Amino acid sequence: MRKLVWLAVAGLAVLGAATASAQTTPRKGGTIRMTAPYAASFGSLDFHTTPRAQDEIVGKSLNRTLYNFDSSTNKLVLELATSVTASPDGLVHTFKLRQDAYFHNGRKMTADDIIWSYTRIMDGAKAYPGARYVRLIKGAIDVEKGTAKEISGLKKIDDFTLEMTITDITDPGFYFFDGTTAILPKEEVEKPNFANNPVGLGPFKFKEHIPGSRVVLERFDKFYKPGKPYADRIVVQLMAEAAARDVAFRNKEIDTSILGPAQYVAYRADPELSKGILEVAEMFTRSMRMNPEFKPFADKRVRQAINYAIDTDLIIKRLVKDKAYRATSWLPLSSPSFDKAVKPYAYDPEKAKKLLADAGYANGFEFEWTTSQNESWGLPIVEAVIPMLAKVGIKAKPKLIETTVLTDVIIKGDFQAVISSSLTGPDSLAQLRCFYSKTPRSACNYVTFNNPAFDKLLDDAGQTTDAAKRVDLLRQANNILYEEAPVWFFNYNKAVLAYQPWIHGLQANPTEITHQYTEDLWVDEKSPAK
Amino acid sequence: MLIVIARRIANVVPTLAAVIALIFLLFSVLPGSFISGMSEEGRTIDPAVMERMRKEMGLDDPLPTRFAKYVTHVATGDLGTSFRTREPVTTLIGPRIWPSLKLVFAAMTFAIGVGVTLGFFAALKPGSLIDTFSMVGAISGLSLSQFWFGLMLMYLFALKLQWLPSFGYGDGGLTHIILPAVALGVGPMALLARTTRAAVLDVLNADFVRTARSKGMSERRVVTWHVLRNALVLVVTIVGLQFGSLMGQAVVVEKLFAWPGIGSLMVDSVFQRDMPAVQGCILMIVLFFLVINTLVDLAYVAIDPRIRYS
Amino acid sequence: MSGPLLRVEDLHIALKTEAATYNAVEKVSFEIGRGEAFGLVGESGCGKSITALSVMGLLRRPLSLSGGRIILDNEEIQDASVAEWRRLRGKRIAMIFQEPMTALNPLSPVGRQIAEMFVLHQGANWNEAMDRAEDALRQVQVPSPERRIKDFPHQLSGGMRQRVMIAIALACSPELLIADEPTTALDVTVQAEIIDLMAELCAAKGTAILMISHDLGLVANMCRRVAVMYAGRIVEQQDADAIFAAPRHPYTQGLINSLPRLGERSRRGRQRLQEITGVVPSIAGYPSGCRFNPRCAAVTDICRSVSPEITPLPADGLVRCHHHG
Amino acid sequence: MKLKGGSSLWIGGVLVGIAVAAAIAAPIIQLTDPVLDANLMNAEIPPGADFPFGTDAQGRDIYSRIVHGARISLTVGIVSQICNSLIGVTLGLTAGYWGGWWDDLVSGLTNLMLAIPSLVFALAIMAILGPGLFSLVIALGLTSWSYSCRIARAQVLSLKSQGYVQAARILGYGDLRIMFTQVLPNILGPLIVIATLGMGGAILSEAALSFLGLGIRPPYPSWGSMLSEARDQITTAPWLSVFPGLAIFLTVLGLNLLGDGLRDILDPQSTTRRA
Repeated sequence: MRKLVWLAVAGLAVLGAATASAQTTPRKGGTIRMTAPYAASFGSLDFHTTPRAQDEIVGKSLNRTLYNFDSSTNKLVLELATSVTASPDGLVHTFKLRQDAYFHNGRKMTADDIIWSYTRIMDGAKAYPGARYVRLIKGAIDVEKGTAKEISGLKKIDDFTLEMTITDITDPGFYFFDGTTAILPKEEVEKPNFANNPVGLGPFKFKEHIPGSRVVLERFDKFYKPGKPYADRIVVQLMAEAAARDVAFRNKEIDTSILGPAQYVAYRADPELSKGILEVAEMFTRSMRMNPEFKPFADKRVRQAINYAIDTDLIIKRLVKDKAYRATSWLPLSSPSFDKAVKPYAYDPEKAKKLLADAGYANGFEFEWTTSQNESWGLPIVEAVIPMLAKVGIKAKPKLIETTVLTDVIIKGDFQAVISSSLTGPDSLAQLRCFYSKTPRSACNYVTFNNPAFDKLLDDAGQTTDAAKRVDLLRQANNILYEEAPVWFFNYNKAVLAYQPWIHGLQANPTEITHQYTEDLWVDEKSPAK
Repeated sequence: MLIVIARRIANVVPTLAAVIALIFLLFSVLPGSFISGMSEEGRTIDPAVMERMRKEMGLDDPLPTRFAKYVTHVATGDLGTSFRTREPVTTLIGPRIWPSLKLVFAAMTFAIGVGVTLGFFAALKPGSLIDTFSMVGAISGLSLSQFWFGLMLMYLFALKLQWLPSFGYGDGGLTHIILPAVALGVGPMALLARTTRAAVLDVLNADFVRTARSKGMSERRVVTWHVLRNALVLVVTIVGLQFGSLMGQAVVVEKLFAWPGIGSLMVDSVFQRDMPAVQGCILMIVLFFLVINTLVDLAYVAIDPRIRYS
Repeated sequence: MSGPLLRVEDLHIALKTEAATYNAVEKVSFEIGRGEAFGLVGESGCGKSITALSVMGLLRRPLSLSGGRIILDNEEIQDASVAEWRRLRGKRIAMIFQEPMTALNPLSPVGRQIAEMFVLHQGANWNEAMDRAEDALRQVQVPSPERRIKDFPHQLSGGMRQRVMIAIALACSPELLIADEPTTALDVTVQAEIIDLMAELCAAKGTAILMISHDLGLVANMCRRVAVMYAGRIVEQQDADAIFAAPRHPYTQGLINSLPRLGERSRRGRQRLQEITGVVPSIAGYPSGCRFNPRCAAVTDICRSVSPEITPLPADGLVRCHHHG
Repeated sequence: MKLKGGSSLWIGGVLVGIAVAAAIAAPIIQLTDPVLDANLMNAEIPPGADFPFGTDAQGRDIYSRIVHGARISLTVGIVSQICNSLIGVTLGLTAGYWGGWWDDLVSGLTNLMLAIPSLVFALAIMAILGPGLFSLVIALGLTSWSYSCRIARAQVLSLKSQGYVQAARILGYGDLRIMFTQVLPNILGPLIVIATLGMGGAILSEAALSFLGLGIRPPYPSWGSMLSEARDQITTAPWLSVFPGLAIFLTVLGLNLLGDGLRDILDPQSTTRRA
């Protein structure tokens, strides 16, 4: 009997620990049919050019990065290197690279490929999205500005030894696991049609791409993990429409599907479908940002009052159908700096009224609430909150905009309040910098948060090489955010992946559940796919 | 004949030019930058990168300069570079044309096959059961919300009956195209049923049909020798207009069924603010309309001798 | 072989609407002898055209035959089956319609439209039929028929089109030709040509003519006998000469007085032609009694209450009037 | 074209009448407030005694939302068709009357409008203006005036050829007066028919745009946005989509039937037969 262990969320601590049972040996062969649910097309298969989570679903099979995120331990682990050593000041890292990694064209990867890939990413004229990560390396910025041809912080010791000097005391793993920093072969990239014939280091090689429909990948036999990958083929189907995906999944046309709240309920209630549900607390925090330029929101008591006035637990339970975890503060559950001792704001309209009265808004006020149509962190939530705020005298007027425009609105500060979802991991320091007073609004301090005590904690955290101390400093900073309530802390996303009983080895990746390391996936004989 | 063709094609040019100008202007005032399209939930792009990209794409140039550039490029068949993929828009659109055409042709085959047949037989027996049935069906077909109908088809034929795959392009085979084609074709089908019925009734009441009857022709011969072709002239206009606009109407169906056509590329590109791609898609949609209607005009010349000499 | 070619007896045609059923034609009887030309005259809406259509079996909803008999060559045809009608139409009875513009299929070459007759009724193949169609066009005096057979109706003048219609109608040498206002839509100069052509060809083929027109003068010139219809009934029937010399029904008198006549103009000076006052009553609003009574100058009380019966006149004539004479 | 006799007019009139009555009387016949009476404790209750059409995910009464949705959907339909008629008639009248370069320009514009499918055009306009009732009315009101324009123009040309216009001009009437007094009454019938059928189309377009995420601005509901939001719950809570779906279908059906019926009365020559 094959038995799958789907994610058991034990308390709040053990997260992202789903692995396939090792009781049966994985079957070789077969086809895995995954879905790309976020848009009706892929951006590009030249993964340096595209920052989209949608594209990275394919990228995880096709490419490899220096680091990877290990979902079973929630840690960043070396992928293309076998070991790394750091200098005492924490700025120079020396990598021993894998000697068995081959590109799909058969050539062995060396330190030159990493240097070339990172240098390409820093091409100032091209503005590749991965530049934000590579900029960590000393001298990278000079390449971007065009004053240098090579990144001075990258040094090839020998073919399989690379020395990297960085500018900040941090774990480079946070920077070099992102798909936009994939290691690509120069000779292939320079061919004119690379995006249509991508070549990488991953366990699967490119077979075909029908734009707007699907990408097909085939097993790469010289992949460096012995015995892997298992499947012969991977098909990634584009399916943006949730209702259509639901039908296709029930019709057994696809092996995995992302679930929204409504389907989450339906699938949990179904005796068969409920056996194939993988849940993970993703590193996304959903919140309503309050712009202090709108006068009532400049007052901490008003912001707290809003947190008290909304019955957040009820919304999560009834509307989000428990497809989320209640947010306490900014950092997500998986962050080491998450403080379990802190309890989320309670639902207390009386206290909210009192706070409002203290702040001089005994009769309430009216504000405009910008929202997208997103079912988990958009209009439906706003619609449920409106009557709750009305009870304490606050009138919220929803302003619907497209999801696409949301980012623009937030960056420009063109809102009184806006509900959105923010990536809050895995680098807690980087995420908290979004409330650092010197961070400009356009970078990510969208509520122009300014708190000297908070700044001080972040400065200290950035300078320490002691990991435990850093975790503690960030915990304190996170708790200041809780107290200051620059946002309404709504929830941390629970990503839910439905899967068919014949697919095994799925990982509960908290950075993005659709990003599966496909070399670990396999399908048994029951799969209807040929 | 050649002159007729040349004149029809010449008529198309100003419309096409106007469309190019219109879509360029429309989309130059679209809110939200292309950067917003590139950032997803919670993942934003470095402002410095944004600045650079703006420059690279020439978005900081004044509008007239950009327009001039765009027009010269379009004139040479270059539809610009996609913001999203940084590939030429033509390579983006290229692979979408065939699936789009397939879907549109399949939908139209369905619409003509069912609609014209129903309308035709309804007109031959006005007031009969088949007439009432067809016309109630037709007016209901016109009142259906496309995505709702598509969803219903999907549930019924894919999920409940399991006769057909629910979505996607598959290997381009017949089974995958049936549901989207029916969902897309039901509107034109209803319209064609009504138009055909009206056209055939019109022709059946025409004097020359009375003449034909007075010649002692069987009703069947009257219909095949005299009614069909005359009704066709009336139906062809509607077929042309419907056919031509179908590629644009396919937006919803393509989205719902994950069909890799021009329509879904366009919607996606609108939401990602990939202006060059959107402009390219609209241009294709308009071009398709114009080509189909030019062909219909020419078909007229073949069917209706009155036009040939005027 | 005895008796008339066509005998219509006590013909009734019903018009069915959602609200009610009306008699569009009532108690109409007439006879046409072999080779004879018979005229049916009346204003538009009087029922003469539908009478003709009933003889062709071409009445269509909402009209239908509701009574009476149509006898062609001693054979009752009013209840003929679809197949029987098909063998009658075109072959034994043919018809020419008013509008040569619309009576021909615009999308078919005229030659083909003539040739159809030979294919339908004489079992000819299309090649033969086209050759015969060319001959038929020549008979109706269309110039260069070999080129015209390929022409489409819109390329021909009105007169030419009507010649084509005649060619179609006479293609199978029918026993009876029904001509429904064959020249009304044509220029005056062409009218005479067409009428002459029709008369000439019918005489040559021995075809009888049922000529339908609102123009009493035209009919009287061509036909031996004339019937006048008013509001669905025949009100007077006489020899053409007699009807001009001594019209018995006030309506007929009115029709004759409204005709312009050569030579009379100078005598009457600037006096206007006489017109019949009022309009033809609509089918739903036929007055009781004599249907002409609201427009009649000689109307008396009896006209308003009692419908006049037929009074026979000499030489198979008849009149339907209380005050005939 | 009609079903049988005047039955299409009759059935259509009743269906549309119900929708209009619901829209007008919405605040009276509503059971709860369609926006503020959200109560998550009542979420997703199937149709029953308390909530005749059930409740939605936020616990709002669907019946009340449908009744209010009638206001939005009919407003979209009516206002957008008024826009279309105004634009179409103005352009058509002036083009036919003045002729010349203006006529060329207008017929060029008409060709342009025909060449860009109206859904695509509306999509573009919605993307520019952002979701909302106003944008929706603009997007649908600017994109399908070509029929009324053609009819107005044709009518002017036919009146011109009949000499009406010259006569009026000799009498000293101004251009505008001639256009409106002579032409407008003649095309009012076909215009009403076009607008009636167009309203149905506008309601369907609203649903399509909602599906694409470019619909009405909350919190007041339109049928299209209700349907669009409910589509993921079609297996779990079918009533969420059944009732707005029916509301759209029956209202559009009513408008189509009404249009057909009106055509028989107002436009016997059928200049408006759907083309």
